[in-house]
Amino acid sequence: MTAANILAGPANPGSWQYRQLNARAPGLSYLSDALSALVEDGHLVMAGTADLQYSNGLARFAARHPDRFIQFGISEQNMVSAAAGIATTGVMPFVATFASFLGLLCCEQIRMDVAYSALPVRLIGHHAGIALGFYGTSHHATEDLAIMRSIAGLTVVNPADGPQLAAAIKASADHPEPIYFRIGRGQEPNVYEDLPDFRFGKAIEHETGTDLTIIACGTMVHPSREAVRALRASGLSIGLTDMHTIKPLDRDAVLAAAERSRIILTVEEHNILGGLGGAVAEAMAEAGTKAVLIRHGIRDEYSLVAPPTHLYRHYKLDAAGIETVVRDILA
Amino acid sequence: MTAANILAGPANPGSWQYRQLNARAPGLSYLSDALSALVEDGHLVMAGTADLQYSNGLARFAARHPDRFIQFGISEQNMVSAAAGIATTGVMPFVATFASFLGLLCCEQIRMDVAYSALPVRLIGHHAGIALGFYGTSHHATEDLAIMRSIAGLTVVNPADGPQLAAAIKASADHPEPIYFRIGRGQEPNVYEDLPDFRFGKAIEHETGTDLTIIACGTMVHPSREAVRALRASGLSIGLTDMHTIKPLDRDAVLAAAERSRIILTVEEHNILGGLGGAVAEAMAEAGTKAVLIRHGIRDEYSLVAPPTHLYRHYKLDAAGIETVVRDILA
Amino acid sequence: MPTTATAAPAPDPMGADRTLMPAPLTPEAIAHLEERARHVRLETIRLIAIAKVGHYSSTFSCAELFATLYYDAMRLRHGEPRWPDRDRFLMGKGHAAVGLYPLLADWGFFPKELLDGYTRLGNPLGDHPDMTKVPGVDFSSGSIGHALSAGLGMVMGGRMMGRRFDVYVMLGDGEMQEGQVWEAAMAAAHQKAGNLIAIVDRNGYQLDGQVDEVMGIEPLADKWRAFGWEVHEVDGHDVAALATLFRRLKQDKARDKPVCVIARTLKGKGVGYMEREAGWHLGYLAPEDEAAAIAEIMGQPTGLAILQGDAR
Amino acid sequence: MPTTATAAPAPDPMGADRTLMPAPLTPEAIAHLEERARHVRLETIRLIAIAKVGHYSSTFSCAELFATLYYDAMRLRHGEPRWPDRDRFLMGKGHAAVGLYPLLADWGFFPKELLDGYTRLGNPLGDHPDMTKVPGVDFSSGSIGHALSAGLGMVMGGRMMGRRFDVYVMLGDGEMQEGQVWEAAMAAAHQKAGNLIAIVDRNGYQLDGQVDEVMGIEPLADKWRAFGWEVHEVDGHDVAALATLFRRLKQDKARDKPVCVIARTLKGKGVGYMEREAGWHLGYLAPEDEAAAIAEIMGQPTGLAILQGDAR
Ligand SMILES: Cc1ncc(C[n+]2csc(CCOP(=O)(O)OP(=O)(O)O)c2C)c(N)n1
Ligand SMILES: Cc1ncc(C[n+]2csc(CCOP(=O)(O)OP(=O)(O)O)c2C)c(N)n1
Ligand SMILES: [Mg+2]
Ligand SMILES: [Mg+2]
Repeated sequence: MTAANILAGPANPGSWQYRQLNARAPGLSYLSDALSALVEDGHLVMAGTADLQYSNGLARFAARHPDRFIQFGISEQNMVSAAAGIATTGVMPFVATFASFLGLLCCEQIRMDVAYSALPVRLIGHHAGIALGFYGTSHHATEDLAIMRSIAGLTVVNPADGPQLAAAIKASADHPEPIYFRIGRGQEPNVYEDLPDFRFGKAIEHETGTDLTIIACGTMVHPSREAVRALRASGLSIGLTDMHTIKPLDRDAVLAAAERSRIILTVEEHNILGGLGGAVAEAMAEAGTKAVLIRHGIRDEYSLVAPPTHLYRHYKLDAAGIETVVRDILA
Repeated sequence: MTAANILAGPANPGSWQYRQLNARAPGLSYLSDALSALVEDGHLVMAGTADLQYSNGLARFAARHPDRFIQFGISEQNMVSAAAGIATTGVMPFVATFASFLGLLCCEQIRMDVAYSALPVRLIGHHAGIALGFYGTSHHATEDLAIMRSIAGLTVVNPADGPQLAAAIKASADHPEPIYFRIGRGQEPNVYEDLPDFRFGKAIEHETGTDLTIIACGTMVHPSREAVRALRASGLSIGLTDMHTIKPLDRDAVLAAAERSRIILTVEEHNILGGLGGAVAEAMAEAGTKAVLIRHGIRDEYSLVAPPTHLYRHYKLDAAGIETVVRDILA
Repeated sequence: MPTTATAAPAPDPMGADRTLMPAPLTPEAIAHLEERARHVRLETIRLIAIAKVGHYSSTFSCAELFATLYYDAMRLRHGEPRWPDRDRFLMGKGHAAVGLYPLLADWGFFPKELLDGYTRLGNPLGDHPDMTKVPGVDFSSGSIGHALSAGLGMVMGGRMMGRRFDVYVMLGDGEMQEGQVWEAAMAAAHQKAGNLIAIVDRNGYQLDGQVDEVMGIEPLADKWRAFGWEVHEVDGHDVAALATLFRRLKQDKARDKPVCVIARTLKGKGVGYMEREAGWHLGYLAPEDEAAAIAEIMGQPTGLAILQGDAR
Repeated sequence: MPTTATAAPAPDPMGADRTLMPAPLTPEAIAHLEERARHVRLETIRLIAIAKVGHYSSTFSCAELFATLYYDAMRLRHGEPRWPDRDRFLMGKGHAAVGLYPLLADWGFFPKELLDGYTRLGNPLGDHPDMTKVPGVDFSSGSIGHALSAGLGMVMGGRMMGRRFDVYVMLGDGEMQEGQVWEAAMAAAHQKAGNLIAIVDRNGYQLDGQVDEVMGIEPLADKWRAFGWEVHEVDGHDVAALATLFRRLKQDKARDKPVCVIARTLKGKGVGYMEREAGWHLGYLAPEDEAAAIAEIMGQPTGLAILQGDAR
């Protein structure tokens, strides 16, 4: 080795650095591209982040529309309140940071400055759930759905993949309420083709069944679909609903499923308390449905640390795990 | 009028100032007195607040045990994280501020530094719900139960009155988990006599009934009890359970009530999403009870401003209002 | 005021090499602003009598600030609360909104009759300002510490929209203890938000007592300077000094630093016993005491000025 | 480092009238600390190879700080992670914990074998430190901005318990942007927390690029001074300077101001291309590049020192 090659930096393709994160999380490009499309369609939107432009891929948007991008540094609360201030002037801000910081650290700013003030701010909480694996609890967000759901006047959306996120962002241009978008780490396989139909508050029914219906959201839609395919192939009558909007909840979709199936199984990358499972429980208990609810997710505990795929396996949040959960229930 | 009497200040007994708040909210003295009792029993506890020692009455504790009191100024997040640091040294801190700031502004510090770190910090969120009337939404907390309930490893308690709070504080000396105490404004009439029986997670059954059972918490226990008395007096079979611990929820008490009654009515000074109603919904939907759940509280909206008693009347959260709600349901 | 004594006297950042001295205010203009400040105090007393509890002293300390901003400094249009080029005003210390409402009504942003229902069920006017309910309120507040961030956002949004207006944010001195204020301060300097003007009502008291005892904030001017702001210290009850300063700040369009005005004030200013009693942050005056307070504000010749000067 | 150039050179707060100069470190002591810093870097590379992603550069910038604190400054007892009188260490920049774990293992706080399972399912060692799982970790972190508050709490708790230990809190320079840091800074000065020592790893970079471009924090020393702290600036890679400073600070038991040590460092220090490339905040070295990095850290005679000095 010579000084020269040490100075040159890594040449090996196996090495990579932070700025290349985008390439490793193709799902994230949907975020930047959907925002760019809004700009290019003439919408007065801007994007901001708190020192995470490579993690959420907004670097891509920033490169394309530097005049519509604001870097806030590591000051998430200032970012959210400033976004509200921006919104008062007629610009629609999209601000993004890890869901743990957006949904928890900024919870009061979201209530006060965004939701109570009824300003069309769009909040993007990415790497939600346990997607940050061994970064640990500080970076996990298994409470954000419960928290955001408790805030009046806020629409809460958990898209299943990049295409659905893009569709939701497009639809958000005319949505009157502020929105919390909860998204994954951009490495999830796609469930949908480009720009699928999307309406806030209108769930998507993938399959209907009488034995059990899975109601899933966000990153759990894809593995649930895989699990449902396998279960149906083995003769079970299993339904699947993508409940992308947690609030307002599509009560009709819940009750229709609960009418058809003996058992409703909610699957979410979130605490089983207060999130999707909680919302579905409220709808079911209120309607007095005959069906029984089982909630699958993080069972009110702090996740272990490990690479995300290992955690999904461990917590039965991958296709095989979800399939096992269903088989155990029906056994 | 002379300069002298202007300088002397108000002589009229109708005038009062902030430092006299304690006298106007007798329920708050239970907080200070229960903490003083812990100190005097030799427990290593301390109390702190964020520029609200008269609002929560801790001035009374501070006067008695100045060496056990810390004033944090208007820095709630620093207070919570510092309390966690204090707890690592073997001192048990009780920190208090308005529930809106504790439960929302400090939510991430509570998760990270208190709950995830499993430190025996006690958080006192006072003036919860809409108790701060015309101070408005910034000072209302109708989300805190939902938020705190989503945090793993945290006990969430909403005592009905001062005596129950005092009993809960006493019991907390040996409680291993961190605790969020949600309390009112100290002007609620007492439900219990001094130092009633109290066990975390063990609901208190006041009455049993077959037509409907009210499950209430916090400030709603007293008006619910009044309503239940009137309803029973008119021949209806109405139950009442004080669900002082929202987490861990007394599932057995919920299921027993749902077994006995056709209808469960939750009553809380909180959003009907995610709080007590949400917790009871989860228990009921999971058990597949035959009973139907109706949730009474703040209906996912921002409260009007008005004096608290006017709001309680408006939102049917006083005895007469709760009675009407029940009669309408059973009509 | 002893509480700010530790800060070194600030050099005038606009002095010497710039010629930004506006014409002095006429005695009539000064008298008008003083009358408006008195109006704020009197209306505050009247409205709190309806609510039966309120922040007299927090409002009294910034009455001259309200008056100077709303009747001299700010660009506003009568009856047009949503005029896009208006200057903005935000209150970190939202609990003094009771003093703002009468001015908004005076500007024709909403009917004056609304004031009579202050804090009553169904009325939009609460202890803290709500922008969704009250025309003329540029931003809601009540949770101390958010307003500077929101104001900075308005500057940024204005830039994107190609509008230049000034954004005034009034902060309490106790508010300096909220970390978010310093996040916003750092960001505003970074963003070169020259049209952002923070005003600290340095009245020396917060809820639980003297700011310096509860949680010391001095040397305050040094803090703002170290965060990249241009700092001015001024007597917050001298309407002429305030108006002159705000006019000069408005003329300096080239400025790329945000400005912090530290206004030295007395909490409770105008009512002697409130000025001397920390406990008056929140309170209620029964009708007789109210009458005495009104008389004092209306200027009974009691020699109070001297006594007040000694008050602390 | 140009990023700190705007701050005026700090007068030595412990100079002149106090005689707090400890004996100079022996060459052996210096060599030992340098070896320990190298150990931190090498272990960091080894552990990140297991995780396949990690914070090399954030850890390299504070390797000498880790070494000096854990092998010279702090009072610790081997094998007794919970000794109540130990000095405490907290990391605001918890993402550098990978460099701390090997030292905790070395102190006998947990078996060294645990390191081999870094970030693997069931292992307690994650990217951020978890006090409930890892003996020797005094406080959990990962959410930037909490640690100084928690450290202040330890000082307060220690006081109530009648114990005096020092509390060291290592912060990132990007971390200065979190408002809670300034809440804690204000409170620590107010509480006269003389045994609280904040160390800012002033490595000039945060996630998205240069700190000064992302969100400028200068003049940093002025900020801390204006918040009431005693400030020291030091070369964060000079173990002798660091150890001398920490020893002097330890001797000054009368101090009633908290201390901020601004350690000028290079992010990525020790591996040339990391020092020059902002993108290395997070990354992964494939085995061959790893070998080159190790060689460089082990001190290949490449004349890098000069080149590194020019790096930015
Ligand atoms: C985040 C937050 N914490 C606490 C309060 C309660 N509170 C209302 S006013 C006040 C004191 C404010 O003091 P200061 O900022 O000095 O304002 P002043 O009234 O003296 O002008 C406090 C603590 C609040 N409104 N918001
Ligand atoms: C509250 C919070 N926001 C964002 C992050 C994500 N994050 C991790 S490291 C980092 C940059 C830290 O920069 P700096 O403080 O300078 O530390 P360095 O690694 O340079 O020592 C960020 C933004 C976080 N961990 N916590
Ligand atoms: Mg004040
Ligand atoms: Mg850095």
